[in-house]
Amino acid sequence: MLPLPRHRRGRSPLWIAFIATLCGCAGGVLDPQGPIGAGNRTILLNSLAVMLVIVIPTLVALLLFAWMFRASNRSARYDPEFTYSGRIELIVWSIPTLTILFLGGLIYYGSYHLDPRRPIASSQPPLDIQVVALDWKWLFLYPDQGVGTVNQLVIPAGVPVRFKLTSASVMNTFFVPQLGSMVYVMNGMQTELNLQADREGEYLGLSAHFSGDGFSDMNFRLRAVSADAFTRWISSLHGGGGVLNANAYRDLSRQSTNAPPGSFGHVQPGLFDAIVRQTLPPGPGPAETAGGEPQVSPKSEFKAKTPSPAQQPPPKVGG
Amino acid sequence: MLGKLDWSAIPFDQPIPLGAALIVFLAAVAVLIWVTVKGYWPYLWHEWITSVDHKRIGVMYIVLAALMLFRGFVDAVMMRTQQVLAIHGPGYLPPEHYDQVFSAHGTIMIFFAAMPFVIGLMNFAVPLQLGIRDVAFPTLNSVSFWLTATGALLVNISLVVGEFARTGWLPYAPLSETTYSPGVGVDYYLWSIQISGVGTLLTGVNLATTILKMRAPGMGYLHMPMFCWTSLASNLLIVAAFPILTATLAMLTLDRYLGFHFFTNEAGGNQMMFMNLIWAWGHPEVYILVLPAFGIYSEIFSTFSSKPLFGYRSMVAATLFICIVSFMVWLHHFFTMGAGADVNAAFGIATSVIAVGTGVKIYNWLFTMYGGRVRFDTPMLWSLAFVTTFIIGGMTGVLLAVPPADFMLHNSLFLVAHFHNVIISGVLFAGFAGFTYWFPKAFGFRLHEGWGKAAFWFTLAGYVLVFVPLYIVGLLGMTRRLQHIDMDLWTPWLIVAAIGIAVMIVGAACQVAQLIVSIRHRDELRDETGDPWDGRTLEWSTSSPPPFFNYARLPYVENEEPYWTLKQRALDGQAPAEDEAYEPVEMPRNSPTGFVAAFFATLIGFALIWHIWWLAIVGFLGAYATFVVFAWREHGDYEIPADEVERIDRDGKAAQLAWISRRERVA
Amino acid sequence: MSDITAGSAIREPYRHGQSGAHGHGLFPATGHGKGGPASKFVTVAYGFWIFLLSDIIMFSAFFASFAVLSQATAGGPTGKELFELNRIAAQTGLLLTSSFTGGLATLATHRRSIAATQFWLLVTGLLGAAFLFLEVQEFATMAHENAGPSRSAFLSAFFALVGCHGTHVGLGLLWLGTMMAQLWVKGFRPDLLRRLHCFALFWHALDIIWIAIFTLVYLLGASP
Amino acid sequence: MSDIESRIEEDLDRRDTAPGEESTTEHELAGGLSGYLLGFSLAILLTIASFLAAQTNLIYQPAVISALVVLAIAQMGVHLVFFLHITTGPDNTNNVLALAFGVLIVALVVIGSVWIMAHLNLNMAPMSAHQAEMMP
Ligand code: HEA
Ligand code: HEA
Ligand code: CUA
Ligand SMILES: [Cu+2]
Repeated sequence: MLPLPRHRRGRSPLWIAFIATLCGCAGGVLDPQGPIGAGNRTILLNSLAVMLVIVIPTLVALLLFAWMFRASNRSARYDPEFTYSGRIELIVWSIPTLTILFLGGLIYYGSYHLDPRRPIASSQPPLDIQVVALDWKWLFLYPDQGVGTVNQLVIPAGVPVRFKLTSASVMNTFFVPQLGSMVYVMNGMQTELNLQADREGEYLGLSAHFSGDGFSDMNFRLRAVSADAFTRWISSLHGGGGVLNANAYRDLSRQSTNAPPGSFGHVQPGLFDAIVRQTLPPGPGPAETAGGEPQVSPKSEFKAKTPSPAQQPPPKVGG
Repeated sequence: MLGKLDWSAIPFDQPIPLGAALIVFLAAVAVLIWVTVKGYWPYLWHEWITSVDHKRIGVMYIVLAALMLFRGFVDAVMMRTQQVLAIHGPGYLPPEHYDQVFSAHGTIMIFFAAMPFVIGLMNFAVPLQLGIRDVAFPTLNSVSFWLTATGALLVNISLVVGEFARTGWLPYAPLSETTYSPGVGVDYYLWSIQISGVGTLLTGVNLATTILKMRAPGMGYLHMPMFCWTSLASNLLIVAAFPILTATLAMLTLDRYLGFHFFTNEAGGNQMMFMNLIWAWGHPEVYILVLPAFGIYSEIFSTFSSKPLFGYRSMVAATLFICIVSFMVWLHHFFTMGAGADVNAAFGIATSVIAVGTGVKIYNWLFTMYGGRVRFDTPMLWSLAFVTTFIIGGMTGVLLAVPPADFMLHNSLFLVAHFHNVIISGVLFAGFAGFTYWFPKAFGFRLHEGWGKAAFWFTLAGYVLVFVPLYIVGLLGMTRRLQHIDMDLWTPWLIVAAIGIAVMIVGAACQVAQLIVSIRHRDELRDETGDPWDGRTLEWSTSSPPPFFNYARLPYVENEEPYWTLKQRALDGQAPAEDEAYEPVEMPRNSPTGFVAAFFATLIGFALIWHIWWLAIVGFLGAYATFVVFAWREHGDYEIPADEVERIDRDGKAAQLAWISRRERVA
Repeated sequence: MSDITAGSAIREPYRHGQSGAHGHGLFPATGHGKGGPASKFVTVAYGFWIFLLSDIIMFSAFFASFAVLSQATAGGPTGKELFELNRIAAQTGLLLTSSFTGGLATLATHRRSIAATQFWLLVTGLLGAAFLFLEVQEFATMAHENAGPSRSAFLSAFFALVGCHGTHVGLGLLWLGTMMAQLWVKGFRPDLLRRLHCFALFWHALDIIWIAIFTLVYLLGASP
Repeated sequence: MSDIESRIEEDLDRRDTAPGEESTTEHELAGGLSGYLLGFSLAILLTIASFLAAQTNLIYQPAVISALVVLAIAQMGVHLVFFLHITTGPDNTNNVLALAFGVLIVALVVIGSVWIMAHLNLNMAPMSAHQAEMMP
């Protein structure tokens, strides 16, 4: 469904580029395209390096000892009395402790500086986007622009984005691997996430938390575009039809799979808050879709990839 | 009359699950017919089903674990093949089946393969190592086993009648609430886990009491073999953690059955509380699994290095350290829920601290080999593979414990790779190692080394081939539980993983071959000595298989390696003390209580799943009656006269004593 | 550390015979020392003690849920509106007294007096039944006032927590009745003595849980 | 096992009391009828104190919770000592250790959950209507 994200190496240092090609992680979390992802990656690689410093010698010693003291090696000293050494015990407890002490610092500062709620420092004012996870698609609302999209997310590159997120049914996780941190979305609750794309490009976004049968298609495309292109895109949406009001939302919140990208030129103000505060009730689940009868056994009526017209978002596709 | 149950519950329109279920069903029927024709029922009933002998129960646990391992393995193969066949396509398992497959795989592997495997090994070996005759509560032990078997049975019934949960191995609310999962799948999950959970809890009580209160004379705490220490820690964790699981699942059950609102979207329910509680159990659970495994490895490292365990006291300390700290880290499973920096940092640090305790263990094993004479028999191979790969898995675990890193890797295949990396090397390999190690003790003959080594190498290779690619696709942003895949970036790695699973199949086949070949050639593989590995702890001092009372006289213990000491004395020319008079031995009677109680538990579970209320009541009455009958019985114990004890003991010991005196001559 | 060489002359390994299931070697059995397996009485009581602790941990999960959900009334009635402290005081009195009479039954058992034991067990059971009756009455009233467990998460947590305690009391009564019948038929057998002891532990432990319930749920819930 | 035997058994176990068993020295505070009576009266007193603390204005209202918690803990202690006979004697070590482990886990689960959930709720509560109006 998704085209391959274009691979951009940009200004990332050469060695990262090298590792990236080596194990093919271009496009993953080790190839971040924004400050949050970069911070996460640095912490990941730091921790890995620190641990490797003691893990590699441990592995070597392990195999070495096993080989050296193999029973067939008669030249090795047999010393069954060697069962305790205060000095070794000291080392054995202290080296991991010291490693963890350092790691603890990393964890502590990392947790504060990369807390998803922490605003990204920038000269640009942040763009607000509201995210609603539906069964099984993503609804994005641009409160200041008054537009909304389904399964596609367009943001201006270089501008921090402040997401407010919720779910209209079960738990999901909003995740754009190349931009960094993910966060849970839950009905009746509102989480917060700050991300930024440094460069223009097209990135994969997905739900990282299993949410039911349509989960595998709960992907979306995130396009980071220039500020101009973003403005143009918004106005192109304004021109288009689809209005998202409570009624349209109710249709949208029914279960459907593999929903194509769509958009709404006008979104009723306050929709997001109504969802969070449950004034708009949570998604109905399969009860309605399956004719109200509780299923006892899974039936094959699940039609992958052919949502009925009623369940599709309005077909207007912008940009 | 039959609640929700009718013909539509049986998936006639779906050939794959129905076919699979049919095969399993026919195989079961075939086995039953075979047993009947051969007239084995009386033997099975008297010697196994009603047995309260901890060794027999341990063996039955392991048989159950092996069967469920097979089932879980088939699920794993289905998942790995589905994911390569479903690249840009639907594959062969539609989502509603695929979702059941991974849920069943996780559930079965954790609750019905790994748990019974370690519990079985503890059951078999702990009383022997403690130098006693049975566990504290033998009949309760049988009840525990049969309740676990009931849980496993219910999960497998869901193959044919109805469906299994489609919510993952931990049924996160609100997906698992009636609104979003109206079928019986989650109910199957709830009742099978609840029933087997009672069994597990009782095992925990039983073994913890056994270890704390019933050791051979002289065996102070610091003379207990390492496996007993880790078993103690593990059982204390069971006692402390399983009630939380029981409570949490009870809340979900109330939501589903009686319209409560613990975790629903409506009426103020709080779904975060479900995750919080389930992980307050779930994290200790993984240490429940891995701690006994650490004990097994400790025994094996010491035995096969011909050296006492290095840093015994340090190991004990590390075990208790892990036991306590494992209760302070559960939030690391939901760093990404947004509890904020304070909470994340606190739990992140607490989590990584566990690495210290684990590291100490690793280093002590390492130094156990140092200065030893390392023999590479199969158990030792599993152990070496364990340490090397577990270090990697542990390291990726610590990476996940760093919240900012977890923000990118949570629920990714990197996580899946982490936990298979620790659980397969930590628990599964320990199971295989312990199985090979204690098999001769249980049956009196060894397993075939050649097939064992083949199984080892194929399994190890397959394991690396499956899970290294999963680390990589995880870093490439692939999440878990995907039924189909549209990213070309991931394709090559998924293909490698599929090759890996093929190699693993060969490994599993070798495992089965090993068992068959060994049984066929049992006479050549016979072990008369009771001590095939030159062991050090008490279990090797009795004959193989041990008499049902284990020890004619309880041994006197004065250090951690009583049997080694005994052998050394023999070498020094001190003959084993010639006997004081034998005394009569009192042993618990066999009892069908466990089996009958489990029968009623099965009725209760099935009835509640399908809302057949009258049957549930019948089940409860039956269970109550069973316990009353048990409480009423006149004699729980019977006495074996001294001369009978003497005869059995001398028969068993003859070969062994001959062997010891042969060693004496050689020395 | 192993002492392979140390103390070899002290004792040879197979010294202790053990007769019967009583578990006494030459040393008094101490379980936590080196004396060999503890007696069955100690083992059973200790096992039950561990089981009780696990039960208390189960309650702690319900308490945690209650603490978290106590504000989630979803517009429904609050504890302040629902709880009648007089009833709770009566229930507390009944349960406390039954704990005391349970203790008297234990003392009677020590004297091996069947009649006294039966009497005090009966009193204990009746007091427990009265407690349960008041609780069921409370539940029924609440359900009648549209304040049943499906009204709000707060009420779900309340009913589950208090109901779980009530279920324990109910099962305790069933157990008690069964044991009284057995005592009637069989007299003081060692296994029954052990079970009576376990029951006493169980009953007192339920009291401890009730203390937490009436403090945290009722008194705090009803205070402003 | 006969009656006498089981008494002997009780005797022999002197160094290792079963939980709930009365202290072997009958004159100790917690033993015998007087022990139960004392425990019972203490429990009643503490219960009355709890109800008074909650229902009257004797105690500064916001601090009532701490009074109640202290009284509850005290009463649990009374039950443990006088009814369950868990004391600090050397023969009771194992029982007390088990209890300590249990209490530790209970504390971790309850305090941990409440702490975590408080943070989660704080961070995620939907904006109140008032806050929403304040938004630009
Ligand atoms: C103890 C736990 C355990 C074990 C052992 C395994 C073993 C394996 N698991 Fe498991 N797995 C889980 C626990 C476990 N798993 C859990 C909890 C989940 C999450 C579920 C969820 O998403 O909710 C999961 C999910 C999971 C996934 C889903 C990933 C996703 O979400 O996309 C996959 C995919 O490949 C997988 C693969 C495997 C494989 C290939 C093995 C193999 O290593 C299996 C190897 C098995 C053998 C080699 C045994 C063969 C031997 C015999 C049959 C004979 C035995 C005989 C004698 C002893 C005599 N696992
Ligand atoms: C037997 C099972 C087992 C074991 C032993 C472990 C061990 C560890 N696990 Fe794992 N874990 C699981 C089973 C297990 N885990 C499962 C099943 C899940 C997922 C469930 C699900 O979501 O479905 C999971 C998930 C999981 C997560 C959640 C990730 C997420 O959901 O996003 C985290 C995060 O912190 C984690 C961390 C750890 C750590 C730090 C250890 C540590 O104990 C590891 C310690 C070991 C070492 C570190 C190696 C040896 C040490 C040295 C050589 C010393 C020197 C090293 C250092 C100082 C670093 N695990
Ligand atoms: Cu770079 Cu993997
Ligand atoms: Cu964990």
